[in-house]
Amino acid sequence: MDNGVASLVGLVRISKSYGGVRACREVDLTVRAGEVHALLGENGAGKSTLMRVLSGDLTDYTGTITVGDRPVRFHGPADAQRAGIAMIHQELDLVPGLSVAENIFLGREPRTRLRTLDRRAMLRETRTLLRRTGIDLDPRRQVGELRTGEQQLVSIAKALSLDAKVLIMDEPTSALSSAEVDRMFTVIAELRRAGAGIVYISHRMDEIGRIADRATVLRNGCVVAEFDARDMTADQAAEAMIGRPVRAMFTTHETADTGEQLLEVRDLVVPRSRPGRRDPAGISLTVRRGEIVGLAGLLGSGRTELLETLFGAGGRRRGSVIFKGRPVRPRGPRSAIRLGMVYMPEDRRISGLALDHSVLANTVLSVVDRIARLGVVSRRREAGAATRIVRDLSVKLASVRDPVSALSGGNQQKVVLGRMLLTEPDLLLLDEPTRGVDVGAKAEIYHLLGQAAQRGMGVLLASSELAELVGVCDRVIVLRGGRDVAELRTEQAGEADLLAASMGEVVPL
Amino acid sequence: MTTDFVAETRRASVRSMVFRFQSLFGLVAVFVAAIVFSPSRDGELLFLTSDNLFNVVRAVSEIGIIAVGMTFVILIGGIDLSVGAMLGLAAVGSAVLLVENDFGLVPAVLVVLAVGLGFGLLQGVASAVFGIQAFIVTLAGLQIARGLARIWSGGQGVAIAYGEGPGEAPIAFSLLGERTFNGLVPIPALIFVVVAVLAVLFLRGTAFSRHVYAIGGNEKAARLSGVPVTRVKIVVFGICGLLAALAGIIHAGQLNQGSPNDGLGYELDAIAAVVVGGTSLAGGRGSVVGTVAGALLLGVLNNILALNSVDTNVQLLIKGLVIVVAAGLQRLRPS
Amino acid sequence: MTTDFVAETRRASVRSMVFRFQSLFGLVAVFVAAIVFSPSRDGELLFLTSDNLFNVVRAVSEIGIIAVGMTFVILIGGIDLSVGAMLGLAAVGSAVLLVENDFGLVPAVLVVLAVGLGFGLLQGVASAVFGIQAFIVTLAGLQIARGLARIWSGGQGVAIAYGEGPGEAPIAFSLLGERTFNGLVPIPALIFVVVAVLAVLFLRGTAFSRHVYAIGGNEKAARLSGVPVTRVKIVVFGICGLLAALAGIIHAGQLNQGSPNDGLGYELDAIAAVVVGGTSLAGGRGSVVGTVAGALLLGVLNNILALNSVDTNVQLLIKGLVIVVAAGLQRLRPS
Amino acid sequence: GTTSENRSAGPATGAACKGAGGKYVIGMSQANVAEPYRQRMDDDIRAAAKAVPQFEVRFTDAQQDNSRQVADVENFLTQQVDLLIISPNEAKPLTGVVKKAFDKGVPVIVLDRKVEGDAYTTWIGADNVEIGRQAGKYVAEQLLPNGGKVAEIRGLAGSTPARERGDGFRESIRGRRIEIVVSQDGDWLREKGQEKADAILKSTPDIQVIYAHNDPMAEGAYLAARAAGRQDALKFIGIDGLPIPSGGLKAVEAGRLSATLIYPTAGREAIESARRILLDCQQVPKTQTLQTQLITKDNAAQVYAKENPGG
Ligand SMILES: Nc1ncnc2c1ncn2[C@@H]1O[C@H](COP(=O)(O)OP(=O)(O)OP(=O)(O)O)[C@@H](O)[C@H]1O
Ligand SMILES: Nc1ncnc2c1ncn2[C@@H]1O[C@H](COP(=O)(O)OP(=O)(O)OP(=O)(O)O)[C@@H](O)[C@H]1O
Ligand SMILES: [Mg+2]
Ligand SMILES: [Mg+2]
Repeated sequence: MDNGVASLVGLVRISKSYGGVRACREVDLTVRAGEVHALLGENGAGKSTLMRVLSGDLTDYTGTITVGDRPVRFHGPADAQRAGIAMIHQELDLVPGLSVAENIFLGREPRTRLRTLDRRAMLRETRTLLRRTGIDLDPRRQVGELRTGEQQLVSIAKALSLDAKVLIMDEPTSALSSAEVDRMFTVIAELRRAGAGIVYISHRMDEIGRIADRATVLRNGCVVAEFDARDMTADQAAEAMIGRPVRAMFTTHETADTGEQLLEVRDLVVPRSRPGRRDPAGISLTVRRGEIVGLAGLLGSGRTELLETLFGAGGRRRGSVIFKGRPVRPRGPRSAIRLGMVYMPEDRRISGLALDHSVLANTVLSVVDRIARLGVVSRRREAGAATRIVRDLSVKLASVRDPVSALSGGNQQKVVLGRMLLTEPDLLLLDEPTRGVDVGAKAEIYHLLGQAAQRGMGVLLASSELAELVGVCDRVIVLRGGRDVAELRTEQAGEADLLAASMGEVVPL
Repeated sequence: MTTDFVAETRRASVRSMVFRFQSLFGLVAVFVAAIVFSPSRDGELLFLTSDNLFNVVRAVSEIGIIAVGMTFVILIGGIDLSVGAMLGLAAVGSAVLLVENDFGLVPAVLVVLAVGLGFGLLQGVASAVFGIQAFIVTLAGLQIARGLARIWSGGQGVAIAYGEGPGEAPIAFSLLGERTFNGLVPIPALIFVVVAVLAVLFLRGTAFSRHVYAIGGNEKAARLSGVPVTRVKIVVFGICGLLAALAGIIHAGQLNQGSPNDGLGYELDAIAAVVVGGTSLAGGRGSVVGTVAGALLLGVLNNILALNSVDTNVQLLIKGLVIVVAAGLQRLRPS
Repeated sequence: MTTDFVAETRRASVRSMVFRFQSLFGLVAVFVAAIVFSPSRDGELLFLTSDNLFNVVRAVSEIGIIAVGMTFVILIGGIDLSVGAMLGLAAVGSAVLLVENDFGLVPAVLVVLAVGLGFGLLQGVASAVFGIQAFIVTLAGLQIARGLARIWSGGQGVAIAYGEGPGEAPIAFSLLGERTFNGLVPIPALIFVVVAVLAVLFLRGTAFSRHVYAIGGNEKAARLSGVPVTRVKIVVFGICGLLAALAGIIHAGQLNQGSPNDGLGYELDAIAAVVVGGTSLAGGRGSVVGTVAGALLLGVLNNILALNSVDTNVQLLIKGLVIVVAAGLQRLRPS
Repeated sequence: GTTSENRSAGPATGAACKGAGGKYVIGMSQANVAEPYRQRMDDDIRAAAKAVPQFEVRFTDAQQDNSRQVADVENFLTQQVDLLIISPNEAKPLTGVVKKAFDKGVPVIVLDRKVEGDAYTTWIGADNVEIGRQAGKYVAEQLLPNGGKVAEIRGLAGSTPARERGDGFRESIRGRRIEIVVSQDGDWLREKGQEKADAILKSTPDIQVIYAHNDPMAEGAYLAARAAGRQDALKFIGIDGLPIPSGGLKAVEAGRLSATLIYPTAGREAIESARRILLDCQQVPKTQTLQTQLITKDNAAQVYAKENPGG
């Protein structure tokens, strides 16, 4: 143990395979008290798998886990929690029908002397916890009513409540915008000071530099590099992850100021339908062919709602939408797709994919009726289309007949993108398209978006990652409380301006 | 911002109150309809006579008790088709043990309850441990329980005679067919109310109940949170079997006989009560209060149709439509 | 990398072959057991006589046809409890139209099929448009169809006499009870095979079928991907109703009568066939081939138990256990 | 035909009788209408009551469920019917509620299945053991005078009539070199009769007669035999002889069944008794046993016409 800092847990020669796929091969890793240990790697490198082993979720592995210096074997998450190891899972695992408080204390509910549920204690402790994490939420709200980002915050609060010695955070910020991320980092700093060890997984490279002490890089299930995170550059890390120098993250495509007007939204209003929701109220924007337009905003600022509404998947609306020169009012996703728009939802598991269906079935879903002649689908053409798009997007898989659930998160995301591109749309409506996508794949996706724009498509891209908005978009529209409060050209404005506008500071347009 | 938030929260909680008691709306509506359509005699509304009201509760008590157990199973996203057959098995068991094997009242009841519990637990194991779909496990369970009931009874209804002698059941058992509190409240109705109240308290106030809801809402999340998913599921099926057996004992006591054909089709009635009461078959959402309301709603409906001597076939149509409409109303709750 | 990829693909496809035909394993096992336990006469295994084998297929043909429709409904994550009652309604309809209303063969069949289709579509609308759970919609549908059948028939079975005169059905209709190909193949079995083959082809090779699977796999994703979810669901319920009506026509033709009580409990048999055939009640996973195998498995089981004159009660136990085991085997498929 | 019996009809009768000037509501609690026999019973009651303008009959259907039938009777009591007709699903479970009605002064006419004790006004029905006996006698004397092999397709396992029809049959073929070589449960259903006969014809092809506990199962067996091309070599007999188009009388007339035995519904007799109790203020016998009748091709058409006057 260098630096004399005690190792809290150690992983020794851990291997784990799924059927024929070896996800982790003889991985060694230690987590020390008071450090943030970043775990890096491209999609499918085995990060989540490794951590699921450590947190007792996966039990059929080979190798040894040590806690303190004693070897242990966990038989379930509860075992690991007892040993002081808690994990925030990449895919949000909360129970939608239970309240925030009930979710946080699920599995270890406080009880009264009569062995009944102590609701009062639960609410009290939840309030304290939420205050500590700086989340403004009623603990009695049902989690199912919360937005993705809020749910992520609840997961974080839940993990914190375990008072774990080792806290594993698997992409905890993927749905958070910078303001919430900042707040979370404050909490992490506190934990570190209190002597906890934190494993931090993220594909947002800027975050690693900000909080990590050490970094381990996985590739194809093996440890390929270890860094002192404080003097590691993003490029170094990225190169270690994908095994070759990264292409430039943001390739500038030719800005098409002159492109023909593709989408024009005037005074879009979506009447309030649900409690606690900020709905678009009077938004106006335009997208030209060949243009990538960003949507920035804080959690719940209405980006998702705006995209859903344009796509016909939201509630009823007022105001005018002119698409390809004609006023349109899609009755639903199907008619929107016919018109030439496609939409990528922000939560691929809930709204994007049939997880146990094959990659093939998922990719061609939007175009099967076009592939079909007289309603009959040619299997060859179907497989051809899927294989082509999967190759174009470099999706990492063994066979297109594998279930999507066997792919890593980033690759799952690409499957959704592939499905959209197969419809040959004019307008892409993207909601957090690189959520959970690794740097390499991100660069590829940006490149693909650039190509799409070049070919004359328009892109409306909502994102919480400011670097992405600044890097990829020509213009960024900032939403706050369901209104468009600013429009910035990325040639002139930077991340700081976007953040300021999102937070409500006046930015000269 | 803050006041907005408070106002919104308040508004949300008013609405959630409304939704919370929505399962009672249907009941109230049907109750009012029953009063409106009640035939009267000597200026008295027949529906509202205390005798009739208690008859209604008595008539739903067996289905109601089963439906309470079914609520648990449905909350974890399962289903139990074996309850009707289990009722038959328990009715036969009570009769055979009391009459042919000369068991005492308490031992007989305990053995029968244990059979129901054990049968339910076994189904739970098949479903939770071996991962076979509950629908199919309990469909098979239905057949097996019926087969056992036939074999145990020799295929015939076993009549229960009361007395002290051999081959006679203790007179106390016949109380199940009686009324208490000045001959007003039927004992089965009383048992139903007790079971329902206990279940409501249990489902509100225990950690176990949170686990039940969590499993139905997101089983994986429940497992990751350290909920003993397998054990909870097994116990839930056990509870359902136990309550079905209790209903079977009451059935035997009320009818002075246990027949292997008792409880035919009760599973669908119980499920209807649960769903009309607003519990989602997808699991994770619902309540025992709703189920009780659902059972009473269906009971009141049956009663008022009968009191008006509506043609049996037309009754089928009306009941079908009311079930759909009631379930449709439930759907208005936020999802 | 490339060879690796090829090898892996090959390995994957061998495994998927195994899993693909897994639904047939249970059938093969039961078939072998049937041969082993078959009583013999004059050195000939009774079970294997062509006559008996065709009887088995004939006996499962109605349930089989219904189960094919049920497969569609279950694939979208729904369920249809009304099929047995629909069969009764269709049987009554055929008989009444042919005998009492003197309809010709073709008009009568078309009207009955239209009734089944329409009833199914209505249930589809209630479930897909109004979002009421399919279980409850079709539970109500069951009651309504039974009520209608009883009203239409006047409560009694309507006997079908054949001839040219008024009040007599065209003789062609009685062909449904006959055999073809040298008196070897029962017509209902033939119809079942045709329906099954069409359904298999349909479910393998059409865009519609992709939509069906997608809805069962993840309805929300399907909707966002441009699948016309509501329409597909309605059509699927329509298909199920149509096939139940077809089974009802065959039922009437085979038994020369349409009775409002026909098809009682068939829904559970059909669901059992589907699930034993490896289709998941959660939707999105399964096949018609599996369903046909499941129906035949249950048919062979019934047949061999009857050939051996096994006691009815013991039959219940055996069938229950076989269903559980068969469903357990299905579960081995990768999830 | 009715054989009557003695004994007083209980205390209830007098109180209920308001004479011919009154209006009467009669509750008819049927065990289930899924069986054609019981549906016909309801129809007979309906038809007979039409001829008595003072009567209004209300029907319920307990769907084979004892509990439901108890509730049905309770509802009739709530409605304060003037007379109760009940065809019980099973004896013991309905005894209590029938007694309750009787004790309240409501005259009770029990049809077909009995209830226990004597807290009812009159029972009208036929004797299933006797019917089974007659079926056996017919087989022994007419169909298989030199002995032979019989297959039996039984009613629902555990039901009283199934047991009695089986017992009576066995009683009268005893010592006649007639053997029941196979016996299967057909649950009273036509399709079950067919399915079971399919298997029977396979496993014991040398049978000569199929005795089914009711006509629908006998018809099912006939269909199975016809499918196997053996309908002429075998004889089929059933029970019930319902005078409806899908009933046994027509089947015998058409030659599908060799014989059936009438199991009278007692519907007409029930209304007749109700008339005597309510309108004429008379006593009725405590027990009215109805006679069965053997139906063969010779008398089938004639009996059918008699039971359905005017069509
Ligand atoms: N349930 C599963 N069944 C089969 N294979 C799986 C399963 N989960 C993961 N894998 C495979 O294991 C490998 C490692 O996946 P893992 O989820 O650990 O990657 P990751 O590093 O977390 O990726 P990401 O950054 O996309 O989250 C991948 O090849 C993936 O396809
Ligand atoms: N109170 C609510 N109840 C249910 N769903 C909600 C509620 N509020 C928002 N949503 C859903 O959550 C999603 C995101 O909401 P919204 O558009 O307001 O946020 P956003 O700006 O996209 O923020 P983020 O995606 O970062 O959470 C949308 O799909 C919306 O329908
Ligand atoms: Mg991961
Ligand atoms: Mg969003």
